[in-house]
Amino acid sequence: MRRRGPVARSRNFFREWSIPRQLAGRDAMAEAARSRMSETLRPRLERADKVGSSICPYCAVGCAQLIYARNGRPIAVEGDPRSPINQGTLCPKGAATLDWMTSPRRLSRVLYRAPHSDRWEERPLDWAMDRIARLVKRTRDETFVERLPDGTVVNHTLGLGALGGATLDNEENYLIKKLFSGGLGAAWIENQARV
Amino acid sequence: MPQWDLANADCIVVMGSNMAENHPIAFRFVMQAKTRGATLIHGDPRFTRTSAMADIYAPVRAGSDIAFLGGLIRHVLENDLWFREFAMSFTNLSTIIHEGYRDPEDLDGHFSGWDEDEQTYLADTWQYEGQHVPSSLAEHHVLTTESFAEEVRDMSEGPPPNDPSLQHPRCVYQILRRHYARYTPDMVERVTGCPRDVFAKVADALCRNSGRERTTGFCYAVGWTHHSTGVQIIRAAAILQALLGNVGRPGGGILALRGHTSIQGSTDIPTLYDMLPGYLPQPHAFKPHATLKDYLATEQSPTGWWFSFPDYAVSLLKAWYGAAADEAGDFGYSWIPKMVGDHSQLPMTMAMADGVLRGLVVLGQNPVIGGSNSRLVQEGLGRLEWLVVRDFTETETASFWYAGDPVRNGGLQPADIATEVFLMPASITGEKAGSFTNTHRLVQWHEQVVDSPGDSRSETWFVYHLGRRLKELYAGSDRARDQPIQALTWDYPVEARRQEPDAEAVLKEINGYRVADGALLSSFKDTRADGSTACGCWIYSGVFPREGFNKARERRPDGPDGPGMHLGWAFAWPNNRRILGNRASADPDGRPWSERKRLMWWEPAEGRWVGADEIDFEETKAPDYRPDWSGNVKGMEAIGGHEPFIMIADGRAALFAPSGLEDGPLPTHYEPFESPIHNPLYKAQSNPAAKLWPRLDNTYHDEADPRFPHVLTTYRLTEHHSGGSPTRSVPVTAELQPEGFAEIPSELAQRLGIRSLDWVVLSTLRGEVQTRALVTDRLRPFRVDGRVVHQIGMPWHFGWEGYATGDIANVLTSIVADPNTSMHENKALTCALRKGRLKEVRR
Amino acid sequence: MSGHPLPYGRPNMPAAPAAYRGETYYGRAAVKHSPWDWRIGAYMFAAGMAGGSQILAALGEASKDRRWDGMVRNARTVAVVNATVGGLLLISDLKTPNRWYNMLRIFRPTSPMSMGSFVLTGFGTLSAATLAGHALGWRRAARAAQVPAALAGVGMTTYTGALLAATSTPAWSASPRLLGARTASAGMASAAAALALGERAGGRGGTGQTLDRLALLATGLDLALSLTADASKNRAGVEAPRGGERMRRLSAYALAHALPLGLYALNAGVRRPSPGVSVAAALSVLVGQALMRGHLLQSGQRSATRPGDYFRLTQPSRGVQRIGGAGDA
Amino acid sequence: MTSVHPRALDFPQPFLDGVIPDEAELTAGERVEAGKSYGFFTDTTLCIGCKACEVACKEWNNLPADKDRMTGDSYDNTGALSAHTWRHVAFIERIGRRGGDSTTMPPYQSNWLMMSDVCKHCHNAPCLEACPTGAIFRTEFDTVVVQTDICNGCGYCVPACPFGVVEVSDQDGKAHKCTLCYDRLKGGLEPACAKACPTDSIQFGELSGLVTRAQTRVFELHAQGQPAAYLYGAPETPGATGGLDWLNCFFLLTERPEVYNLPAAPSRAANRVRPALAAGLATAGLLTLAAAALMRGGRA
Repeated sequence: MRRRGPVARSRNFFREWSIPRQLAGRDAMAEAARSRMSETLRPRLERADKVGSSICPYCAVGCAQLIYARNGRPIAVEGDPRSPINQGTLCPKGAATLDWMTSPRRLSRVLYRAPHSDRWEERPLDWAMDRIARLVKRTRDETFVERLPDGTVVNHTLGLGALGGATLDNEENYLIKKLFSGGLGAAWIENQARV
Repeated sequence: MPQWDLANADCIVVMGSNMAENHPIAFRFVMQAKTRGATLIHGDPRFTRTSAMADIYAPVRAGSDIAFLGGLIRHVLENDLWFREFAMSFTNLSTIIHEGYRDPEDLDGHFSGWDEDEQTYLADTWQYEGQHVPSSLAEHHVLTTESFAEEVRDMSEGPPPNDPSLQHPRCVYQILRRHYARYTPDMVERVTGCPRDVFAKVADALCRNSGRERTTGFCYAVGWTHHSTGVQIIRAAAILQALLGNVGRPGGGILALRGHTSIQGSTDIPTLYDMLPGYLPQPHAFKPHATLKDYLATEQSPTGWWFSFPDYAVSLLKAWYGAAADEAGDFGYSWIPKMVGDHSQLPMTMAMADGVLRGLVVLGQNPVIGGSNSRLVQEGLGRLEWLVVRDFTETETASFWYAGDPVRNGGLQPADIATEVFLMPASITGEKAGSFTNTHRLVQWHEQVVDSPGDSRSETWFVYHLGRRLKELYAGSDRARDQPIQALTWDYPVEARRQEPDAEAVLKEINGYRVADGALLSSFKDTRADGSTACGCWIYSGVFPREGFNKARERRPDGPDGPGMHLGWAFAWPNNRRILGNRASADPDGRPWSERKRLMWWEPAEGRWVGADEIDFEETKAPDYRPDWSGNVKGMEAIGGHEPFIMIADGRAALFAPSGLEDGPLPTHYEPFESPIHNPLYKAQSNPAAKLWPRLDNTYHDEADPRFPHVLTTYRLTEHHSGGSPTRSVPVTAELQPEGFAEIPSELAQRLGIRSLDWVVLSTLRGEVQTRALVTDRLRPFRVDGRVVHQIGMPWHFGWEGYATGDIANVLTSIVADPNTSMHENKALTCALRKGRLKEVRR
Repeated sequence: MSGHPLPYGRPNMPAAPAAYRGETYYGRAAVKHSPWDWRIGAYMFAAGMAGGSQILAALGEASKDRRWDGMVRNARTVAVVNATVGGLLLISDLKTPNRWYNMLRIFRPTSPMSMGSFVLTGFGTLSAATLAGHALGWRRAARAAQVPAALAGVGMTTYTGALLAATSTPAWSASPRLLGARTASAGMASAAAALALGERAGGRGGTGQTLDRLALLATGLDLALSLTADASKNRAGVEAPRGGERMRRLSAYALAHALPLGLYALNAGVRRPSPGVSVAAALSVLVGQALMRGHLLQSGQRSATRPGDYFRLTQPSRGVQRIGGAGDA
Repeated sequence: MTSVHPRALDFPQPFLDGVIPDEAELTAGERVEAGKSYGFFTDTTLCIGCKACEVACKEWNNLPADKDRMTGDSYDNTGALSAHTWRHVAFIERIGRRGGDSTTMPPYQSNWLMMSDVCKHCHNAPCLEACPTGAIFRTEFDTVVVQTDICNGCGYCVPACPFGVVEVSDQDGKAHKCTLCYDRLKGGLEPACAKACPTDSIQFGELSGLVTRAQTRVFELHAQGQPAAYLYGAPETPGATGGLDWLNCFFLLTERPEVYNLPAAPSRAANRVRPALAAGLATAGLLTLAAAALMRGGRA
């Protein structure tokens, strides 16, 4: 609240004073009482500099959403009136998508917990990626099986796993299966389809 | 069928789903149908917000759905109310089954072919008489003994034997009548607890709204799938709808309401252990999959659409391994890892607990909340060498090592847990471009509008850059085992700022292209088995038909007077067809069944099928086409113009499923694995073929166990989503359901002196949880098999993170699974209830 | 509370019985109690006394009888002090006090608080003018301002009653006429008592006795009005107070009415009335009336938290159509 | 809106250049124009209790979430309208009440009532008539809005409201209530709650159109075997009593109003100003005359 001095307050009072408007015949219940803020009020969607089509990240109904953004930050997420599925409507979860994108609980740094440690430490993104790549390679090399004892070719590893996919894009699922199964031979690849 | 088509239904049966709460926007079309006078029927153990809107509410005890549906099948057959012209031509009702077939009526709960010591079925005696029928679901190979193969003809050598008069004792019609003879309305009331008159009202409404002029739609969700007999429940509904002619027609069909935004996508392009993209089976070590030739020969179906299986398999290998996949090297087939058993999430939990699994990457999932037997999951996570969790916030799966069960109750300190944990921030929708596939196969693109905060990145970014680093690490290796990584095609264009890979490039690979010039395929019909085409997932082919035109981004709906199938809105697989099996919306001669339910019909002048939707059939195959069985007819030649279901070997709906299922050709009522009563219908108590993992940390309750007298069902709320992480981290949704609770029936609450908001403890052999009580009359006691059974309900969204917290419901559940899909049974188990709190205050 | 089903327009009420059978929504409040606290009660007491004093001052001046000069000066002082203290109490009760001046932004005849704000401002300035007459010697200005101040004073004794009545709080809106009347009588009683005290302090026995008789009359009238009002409220459906609230009501009645009436009667019966009894009675009236304002406010707040009160009050059978009020007596 | 509005076909691009002009036409079927009367018709027989309205309202108006405990009142953990909650979905379980059994009670919303409550934007709004600063006023869309740049938190509107809607916030010391999305109406947008409502239980529109639509809906329900359906707040119906004339936000209910925490026959608070003042002035006058008489008598 910007602190306003007595001069500013009184000038504002006289600008907003309704009695003269009442005397001029304007209705005390409506026009005479309307303040300057109400006159110049506009919906914040009009200040958006980018409006993108999106799909609600929650359930499989597939409601279409419009994300309004300003200076690279989301300012509103609403139902997309063009969609034959939801025609602008949303459920309570979908309607709260803006607060998910801007939730105070969102992480923005990589957190790392060393073995046996009792706290998180922040780490650079690249450091984490390099370390994970080496761990994946180590585990794969230690547990990879080319043939079963009876000679059957299997070319897989039971030591490596990937879990998750139902909340991800098709493109993400494709790369996960391609890398982990096609590339690394991991057998344990699963997602929430079975939850 | 698409959700908007529900508005055309004359009657809608919602069962195994709480649609108003968990798919509110899909329920919008149910309400539109209602305002036009449609009847809404809801079958559910609880009276929920869906039941409040229903014209008929049928209380059905958790786990007794097949008894209810079986009763309806019997009603339809005994009273001759089935749609004769539809069923005779479009289903295998008249087909004659192998003479060795024995029904659970004869063997008191088992089908013929039951192998006691292997605890599995052999499907030899379920085949058509003298004919081996390949499965329509490619990844469910038929377990048949080798010896059976010789004296049996191939599907392509002649039509299945049938008896149009339906008198033959072993034709499917007679088998069905005998199988469901004892599912009388009295038996239904005795097993499900649903009053006889309510069952009669449901049966009447269903039959009155089926036939030429009227259609009924079914909607189901995990209320049906989360059972050890889940697949068979859905098949029961399929049989009913096929008999009543409600398949492939406007307002008809069975709509699966799936839970996650792209769970359909994650089974089409599966991050699952048993499938390759496009429902191609993952090669199996103990099946004839040694070489590519064996694999293609075993999986190719002699008749039906699956005949072109090789085109899709080879195109996938070309997409993955590019130039390295050449004819000589079996297109890199051997690089694909072979399964050696069940590697689904349930056994994965035990693999972690037993130290087999060393490293795990968790991408946007919260197994500590969603995984069955949560304490075992947390114990398993503690035994991993390293764990990567990628999510938008710190989930229970990421913080188990200091806030989870092992530390709180297991007596461990963080120092005792050796797992190296990475918690990497992930971007969410709106911060990354990509496509979701919704519950009716609609592939919709979502744009990147803003950047994700700080180091949050998309999964495409994570997997692409992990793959790039692994390729560098393995670059120098000359070992055979490292060839797959080296061969993998991995060169997606990357945008400058944050090195995010271009998602449309991946979608183009999924769509498929000609290897020679990289031209995008316009449909899966263009795929070839000679390695000249590459296609990441054949059923998605057509989503990127030409350069610069991403059909998933198209936003062109039909107006109010338009055809109403919205073909211009995004892309539906396969080939933008919105209602699957829509050939069945026309009679065998290609004329619409009725003006009111017109959808597709045969236009003799144009020589092709026309209508509001894309035809799910061969476009130019006339209805009067009949295979000429003299020659050796192959693939689609074997499917007549009057047989609409092209994915099935004989083109007809499989009322009697000769192959593809582990637990029998016909849905049979078995009690849930933990049930308060003995199976009133058969000696066999629960699904004989169910997958069990009895061990000390996953013990099961006995049948009608006095220590655990109440039935427990777990479910979702409107206000929270699945594991709850997003909605419990958003203040406005967290405050709508701020605490975990359990719904207690008022009679039981009165007996135990429990009032709303009191603390109660629910316990099973797997663990105990404390939670608030919400006493309600919406959970009625069931009079089942002469005994009064109380049901308790507990939403499973809650955990210790976020603004709304509560104990984890999945601490109570056990690991037991449906034989076909390894799906857990968290919808029906037994538990004990007492007032009070656990020893120490945990929150 | 049997009621006949009033025609609810087309289509009419549901098949459920027309009579209200005590349904509530989990016992939750149906209306919201005001965000006011003791300060508003104190203001109502101060406003009533100020208004009444200015009326008596005007009468004193109009009588041209020098004997009342002391009372007139006292009355004007009481008026100014109470108006100022009252104004400050109101401003401190605002949840955004630094915008107190917005009270004069608009004049809405439908709002007793809007009219009241102008009455209070007018009364304050006019009272100050009358007092200036004494202090600064501007006698002509004082005399000129006296009558308008008295008129404003009449408003001051009454508008706060209308302010409470024009709400949906069950206890206040149940019988608007009686609430208005008892506010005025309470104001006059406390003014008379206060000025009687002034006279006693100034040693002016004669005028003091006259004011005592006025106070007796006003307190008697106030008692009658208050009892009728409370009875009418209960008949309309507002629950009679219980427990602590009931004790506070009884003590208010005792101090505002019972004791003073007794004392005044004692004085009236005796040939030589003792000043001590009169002072005690006056003090009792003042304290009692202050307590009564407090009780009136609290009983209103609590009645708003009881859905039963409001629902019984807002039944069609109460002939609510007729006078547009909440079926007042 | 049962199908997509024709104008939706005019915006096929994935990225729009801004708000769709007159989006209300696409989502509610009618343009918003100053000078017309707008309101909500809430058809509780379509309400599925999903609380999308509560969330959409808080999202649009940046209202703080301030509840962290269950209430134990069925699925209603919100409780009531307040300064920070301008939409409240009520849940009333009727099974077991008077012997009702879920399978025998009449169908259709008789077993578990759900209703999204909101400010009624009364035609003769007691809060508006009570507001001494003119902070509360009637907008060009015939809706009732609290202007938080004027309000000084006097709180008189709070006890004046016959439905217990408006409340002074303890966080910013000003009165707050539903504004029927005054800023959205100025931009041609449908209010956030009505736009979000999945089953169109909350219908936004021009008032006269809404009332006729509601009347037909009631007759339709009677025909479909729901005789208990009636309107609350439409002209000449319960709730539009006592001088309030009608409520711009009116409801279709199937049980007594009190079951939903609504008064059967509320009244206009301002009606009681004149009777209270008259009685007060009369009493003051009477006592003034008495005083004059006593003072003159005293002199003699």
